[in-house]
Amino acid sequence: SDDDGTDDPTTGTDGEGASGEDVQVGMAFDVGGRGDRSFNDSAAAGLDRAGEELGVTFQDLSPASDGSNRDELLRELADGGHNPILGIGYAFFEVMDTVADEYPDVQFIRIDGPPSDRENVAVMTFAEEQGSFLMGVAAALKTETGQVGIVGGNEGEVINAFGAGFKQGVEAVDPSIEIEDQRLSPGEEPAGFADPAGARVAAEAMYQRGVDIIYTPAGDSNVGTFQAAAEAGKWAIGTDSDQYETVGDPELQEAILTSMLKRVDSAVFESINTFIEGGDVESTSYDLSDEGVGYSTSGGFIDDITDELDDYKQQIIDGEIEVSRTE
Amino acid sequence: MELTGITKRFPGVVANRDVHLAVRHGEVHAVVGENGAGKSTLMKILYGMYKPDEGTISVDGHPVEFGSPKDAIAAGIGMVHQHFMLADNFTVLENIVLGAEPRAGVRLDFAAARERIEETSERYGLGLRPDRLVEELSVADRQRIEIAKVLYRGARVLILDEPTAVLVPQEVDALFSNLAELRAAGLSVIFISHKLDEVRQVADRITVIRRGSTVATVDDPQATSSRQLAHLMVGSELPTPETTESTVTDVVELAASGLALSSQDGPDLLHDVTFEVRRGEIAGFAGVEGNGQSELVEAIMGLRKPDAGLLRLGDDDMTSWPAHQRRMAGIGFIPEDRHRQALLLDAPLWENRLLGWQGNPPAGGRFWIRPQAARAEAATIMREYDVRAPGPDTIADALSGGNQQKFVIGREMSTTLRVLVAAHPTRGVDVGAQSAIWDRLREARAAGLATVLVSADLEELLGLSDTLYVLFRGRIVARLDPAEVTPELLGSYMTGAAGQEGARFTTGDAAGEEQAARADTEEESR
Amino acid sequence: MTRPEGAALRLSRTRRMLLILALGFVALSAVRVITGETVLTSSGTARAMLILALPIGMCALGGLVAERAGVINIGLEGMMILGTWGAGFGGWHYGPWGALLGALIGGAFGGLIHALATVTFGVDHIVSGVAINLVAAGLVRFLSEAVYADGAQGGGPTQSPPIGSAASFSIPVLSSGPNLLGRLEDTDLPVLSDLGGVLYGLTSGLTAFALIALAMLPLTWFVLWRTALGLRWRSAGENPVAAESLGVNVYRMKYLAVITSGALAGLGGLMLVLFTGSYREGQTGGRGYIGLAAMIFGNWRPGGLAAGSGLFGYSDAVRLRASSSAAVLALLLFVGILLAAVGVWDLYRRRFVLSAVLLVLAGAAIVGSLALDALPSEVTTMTPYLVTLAVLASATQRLRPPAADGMRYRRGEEH
Amino acid sequence: MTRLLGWWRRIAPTLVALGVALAVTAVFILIIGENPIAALVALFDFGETPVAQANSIGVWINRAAPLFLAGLAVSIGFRMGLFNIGVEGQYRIATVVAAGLGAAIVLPAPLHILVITLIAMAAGAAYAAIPAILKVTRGVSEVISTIMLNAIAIGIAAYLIRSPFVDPELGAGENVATTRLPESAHFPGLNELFGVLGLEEPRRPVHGFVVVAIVVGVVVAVILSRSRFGFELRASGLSALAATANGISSRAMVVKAMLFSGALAGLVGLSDLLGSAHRFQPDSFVAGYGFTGIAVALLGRNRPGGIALAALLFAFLDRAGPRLQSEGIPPAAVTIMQGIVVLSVLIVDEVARRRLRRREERRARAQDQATTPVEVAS
Ligand SMILES: Nc1ncnc2c1ncn2[C@@H]1O[C@H](COP(=O)(O)OP(=O)(O)OP(=O)(O)O)[C@@H](O)[C@H]1O
Ligand SMILES: Nc1ncnc2c1ncn2[C@@H]1O[C@H](COP(=O)(O)OP(=O)(O)OP(=O)(O)O)[C@@H](O)[C@H]1O
Ligand SMILES: [Mg+2]
Ligand SMILES: [Mg+2]
Repeated sequence: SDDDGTDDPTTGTDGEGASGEDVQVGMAFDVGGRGDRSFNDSAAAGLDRAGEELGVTFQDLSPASDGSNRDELLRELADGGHNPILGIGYAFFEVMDTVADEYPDVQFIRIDGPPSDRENVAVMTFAEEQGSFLMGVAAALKTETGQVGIVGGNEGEVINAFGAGFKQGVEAVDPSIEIEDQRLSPGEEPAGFADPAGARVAAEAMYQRGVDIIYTPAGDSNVGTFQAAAEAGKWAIGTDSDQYETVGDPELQEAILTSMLKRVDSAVFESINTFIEGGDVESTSYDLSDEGVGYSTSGGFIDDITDELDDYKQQIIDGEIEVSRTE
Repeated sequence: MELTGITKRFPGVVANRDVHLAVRHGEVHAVVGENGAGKSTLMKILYGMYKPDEGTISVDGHPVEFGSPKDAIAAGIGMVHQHFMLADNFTVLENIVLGAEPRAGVRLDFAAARERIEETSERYGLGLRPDRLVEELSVADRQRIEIAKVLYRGARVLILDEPTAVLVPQEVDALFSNLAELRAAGLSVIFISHKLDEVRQVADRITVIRRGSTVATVDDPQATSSRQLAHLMVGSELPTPETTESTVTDVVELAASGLALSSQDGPDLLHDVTFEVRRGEIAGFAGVEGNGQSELVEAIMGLRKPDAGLLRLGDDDMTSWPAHQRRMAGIGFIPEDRHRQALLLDAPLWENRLLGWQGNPPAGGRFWIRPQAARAEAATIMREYDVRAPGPDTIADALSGGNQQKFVIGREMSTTLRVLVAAHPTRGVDVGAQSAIWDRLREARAAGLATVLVSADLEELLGLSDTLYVLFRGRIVARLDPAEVTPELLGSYMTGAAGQEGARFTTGDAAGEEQAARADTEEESR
Repeated sequence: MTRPEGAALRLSRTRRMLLILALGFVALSAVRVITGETVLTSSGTARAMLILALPIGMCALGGLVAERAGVINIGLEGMMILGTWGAGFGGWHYGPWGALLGALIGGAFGGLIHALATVTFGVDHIVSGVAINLVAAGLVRFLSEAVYADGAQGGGPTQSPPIGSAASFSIPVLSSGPNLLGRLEDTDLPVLSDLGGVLYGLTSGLTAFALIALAMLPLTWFVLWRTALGLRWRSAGENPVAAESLGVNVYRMKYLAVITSGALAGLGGLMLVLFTGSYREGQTGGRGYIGLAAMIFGNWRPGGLAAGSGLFGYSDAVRLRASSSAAVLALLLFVGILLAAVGVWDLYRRRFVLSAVLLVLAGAAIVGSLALDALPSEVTTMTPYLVTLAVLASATQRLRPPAADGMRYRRGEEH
Repeated sequence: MTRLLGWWRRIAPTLVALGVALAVTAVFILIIGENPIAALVALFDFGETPVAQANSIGVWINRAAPLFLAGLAVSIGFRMGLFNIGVEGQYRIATVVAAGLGAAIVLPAPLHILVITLIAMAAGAAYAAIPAILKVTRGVSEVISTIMLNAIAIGIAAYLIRSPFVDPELGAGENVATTRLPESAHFPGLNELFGVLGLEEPRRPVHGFVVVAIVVGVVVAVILSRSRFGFELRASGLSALAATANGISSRAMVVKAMLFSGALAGLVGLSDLLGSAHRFQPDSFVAGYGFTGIAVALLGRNRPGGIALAALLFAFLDRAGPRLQSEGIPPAAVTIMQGIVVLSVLIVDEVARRRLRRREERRARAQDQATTPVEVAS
């Protein structure tokens, strides 16, 4: 299932392919693993693309459900001769540094999380706050009731960045708009990312109070927010990938105003590409300027405000607007 | 009905070997034998619970084969087990109709069931109230439910496995009059007991089983003495609980004054109970079940906190001592319900040796226990008290009831005791073991032990006690000299010498109120 | 069944319960008026309560059915997981009714394994349940990888394709059309508007499946306490040896009970899947365990477990629907009043120490709820657990599990 | 000879059961179209190089130690019929408190570790005291209260690391975590020991806390089998009624057992905390030992020795997860296998017990002689 790339390296493009074929990429996912139609799948898409276009062989592994063996996955990949090795998700923070010390000759790449001081660890981060800022702008422009909301998975650093960016975006357009903020789990607790029922109840209440657009960085729980939006005939904004495309249900599609895109796939692909080309894989912060974060237009619901969105986007890129990760 | 050549083997044991038993219509047929002789096994075979390895059963001349109790029930055989088979949390009605429910559509037809039960109850004088919860009923009531269960299913042959072991004399009489009615109605009754006098009194014929085989059938019980029967059973003489000379001293070992214990809503369980037990004295407590004996025992052992009154052990006030401290100070305890209170059934004998004495050397201690010492002691008890079991590592549950009882007594008496509190020490024990237990009690008494003896066996009480107290409704109503009192006189004190109202009905009423309250909580959440 | 002796008392007892319930509701209404937190009694909260309570309630009912037959079922979570997967698979192929079938089969399959292990092979009930929870979590992943491997229509290793939604309806006149209850809710009268809100919430936006699940409560009660089958069923949990001696096939009863138990847990899973439109890995989130707790909370009785699930669902609904932690503070005030009432009652019953403790707690809750502006978010998210614990601690429990609950029963090995 | 036979009889059912579990899992693996033989090989593959093998052993140990402690904690409750589902919450609270307070105190190395260990045990016991007190004073079932308290523990822990225990010098973009423990609180690893034993030194830290776990296991075993407390615990579990009638206060036992169990639960998180994590950080904190501990305790028959074996078995399977994935077996296979192992070990054990019984019955029939029925052949 996961060795598609191994069996038939796509005949792909010359030049790059020649060097790519000797490269064995390893990837360790976040809990949930390949097939989560979200964060992990986005990384997998980048990996698959590297297989096709660069001709690399690769192997990917998923952690146990308690996430206890992330370090083992990295070691398993390193022992298997893979290089570079990617770790998907904040939780590889620390673990990857430790393993990187054990395998100084292997290039490690982490998606998300704080910077690392190790030579052989590169960290790819995303300016979620910038993308979220645009979502806040979109919500502020689209709201008719002057009330918008957030239904977030938990109160971790990443989700807080989503929330903070969104709020700044709303305020930039119209400070008088009310913003409600509800989280499903306390602190770092991940349960809120797998509780669609809770998300739906929370979203329903918001819609009944007059909120007409909800931003929902809550992983698998998002579908609950979409259900509530569809039922109430109001909007929801998805996260990570273009959820209009992935939600799979025409009824729910109608409720998804736009999605904040986090291009994990490009980050994965590009870092592998850099590695193959012999370049030094460096920690990079993907943001609006390099399309590392952005927004989707599927459904065409925000076609009328893309100009304004792009205007704000440019201001952020130009540094005229600074978006903070924290409130 | 006839059993021929029945043989049944269990791992390592032949419970029945070539047993023959014929039961006629309309007779009460008693089966007697030592503990472990194979009586219960035989009855379970008859009731389809076990399959015999050899031999045949025939009913009305036709050979039958029972795969399960269901088949036996269909053939008109019903059994009242030695340990009651009742669901405590069910009503009388539910217990009786279970497995043979009248129905109205998909519903259980409670009205029809109630009617039939009342009818049966009336016909055989069982006095059942269908809607009472079983857990609130006395042992005798439970027994009548068991009998009703069998009759409800139209049984023609009724098996009663040791029905009298747990009954007081009045209840035994009531049971026997029930049996007489059954016999009169043409039913056959198979009746197992260790009490040979009562067997002679009630049975038309007696079959004696020894070590798994039938050794004799006595056609004329009245003409056979208990001594002869005992000889057939164990090859020894019938023991008596007679004590010879008094060993009572002047030293008061245990004293209770003004003990009182109130129940939640009903009448007082104990009221101003005052007595003294001296070294070398056996103080017997007589009373119909439910008149405060259990509570008194529990108060002495520290299992219940009295509301008022003092308890002294020698010179010490032990009223506020926790239970384990009392044990450590040398109070031995033979509880009423050995199965549930005295033994860890799933634990080996050596662990059971420790139970209650885990704080006392040599096997127990303040912090540590010594398994090797406990094993050695368990072995000693087994030897000295003739506990028949493979060894100290045998699980207590594998012992027959009689052997369990001997072990418990051995355990309690093998420590240096100051006081022994014994409740029904020979209940359900065969004659051989009975005499051994009595001997031990006498020896200990001679050595200066102060004993509190509660028993439903009046002969035992009269024979062993130096002083006899009668408890009625939680009060001591009489202090008697056993040498001068007859069982009849004692019986009249026990039932409330002055009043006409029987004591048992008193307890029945108290339970009635409680039951009403329970029925409420029950309903509330339904 | 009528109990002549208890009848008079029973009536007054039922009335007392109703009275307590009514007083409690008035107190809740008062809290609502004082704090202005309409979320406490709004129709939305009532509806959300139903939605959040039903999955738990079905698991609790499943637990009840198994334990009444003497089999402890800690595997409810696993059976519920299998139910959600079955619902996703069945719903994908045949819509909501297919989901119902799939959920029942999925849950019942878990029950069958549990029955096989505990009844036929005499494995310790708790071990078997824990093992089933382990196996179920892994199994659904396996199945998804096999069935949705090609990403069929939005399915994947962690989710099923969307299954379509079930039609919903409201009770005519009361909750639609003239919508009497809805209007009552809008009146803003104390007590009446609260009552209107709660009843409106419970009678509108219903689905056939919610009704089926709700009907399981009285149905289970009826089967267990009013039919011959139920009597035999319970006898297996009270005294299996006695039951067997009367010709009851205890093994069959236990099998039936445990399989039914699984199916009910599966039904609970269905409620979750229908509510969110598709199966998602991990969406049960430990609700099977909460169901077990609710059943014990309810003292092994349908009414009690409904109350337990309802309480949990209610507090969960309040905290999820609250726009700020003020609503949770209002709930805290209510709990404080509750504790105070019980404390005073204990004082009256002369249980001084207990009453003192309760009154101190009550005081803390009341003062806290009035003095604080906000609660840490960690506390608000824990609301349902805290409230359940507080209610349990204030109500003295005389638990009465079935007598032979959890015991290994082997035919012919009785003592 | 007979000893050997007895030993074989005891171990044989377990081996058969493991075989059954493997076979059932193989069927699953076949269903998803992978090679069961390759999977089996992967299961026992400890790596090719000596370092990899040493690493594998290290992983095994690191995983087994907390599972063993969790199983031990759960088993204390089970011994007296208390179902402490709350080990999960107890060790979470204990680990947070130990990490938070541990970072706040300055002590020389061995003492620091000792104090942290005691703090963790005290915190675990304190959290376990809540259900104990609720049970003895209010009759609240420990099953409910511990389920609720597990969830509440998550909230409490989140609050503690956000507020009082938070590391003031968190790096940019870091999730909240407690302050790092100083060097003096790092438990020495076992890596050098590998060298002494003639093995290659593993590259990953092998948690030395396993030594503590072993010592604790032995102490608990002795307490359970030799102490009066252990006896009273067992007695209460076997029959509450008999225990009470013989002077063992069931209320006191509930409190004592829960405190003991909670104190042991407090140790569960320390292996990771003192061995490699050195701070409490929700993303790297391993949750779930408490739940898995239930299975481990029951599989080990609530006996310390058995629990150790069960923990080793579970850890062995967990360890193989990444290897199996390399062979295309999804990680869920490991979970399934654990569940099936638990079930099949117990089922096969039961079947073996019954066969033994039948055999004895046959033997008894064969040697039917005129012996006294009560003399059971031994
Ligand atoms: N299920 C069984 N398994 C093994 N051995 C058994 C079983 N049932 C009975 N036995 C053995 O068979 C013998 C006869 O037991 P049985 O119960 O028939 O004795 P009993 O005459 O009823 O004794 P008691 O007077 O104590 O009731 C005993 O030695 C007992 O150990
Ligand atoms: N599973 C078993 N294994 C071994 N022996 C058994 C088993 N079940 C019952 N027995 C034996 O069957 C006999 C009778 O069991 P039962 O429980 O009826 O004892 P009992 O008749 O109550 O003894 P008593 O009447 O003296 O109190 C006992 O001797 C017991 O050892
Ligand atoms: Mg018998
Ligand atoms: Mg007997």
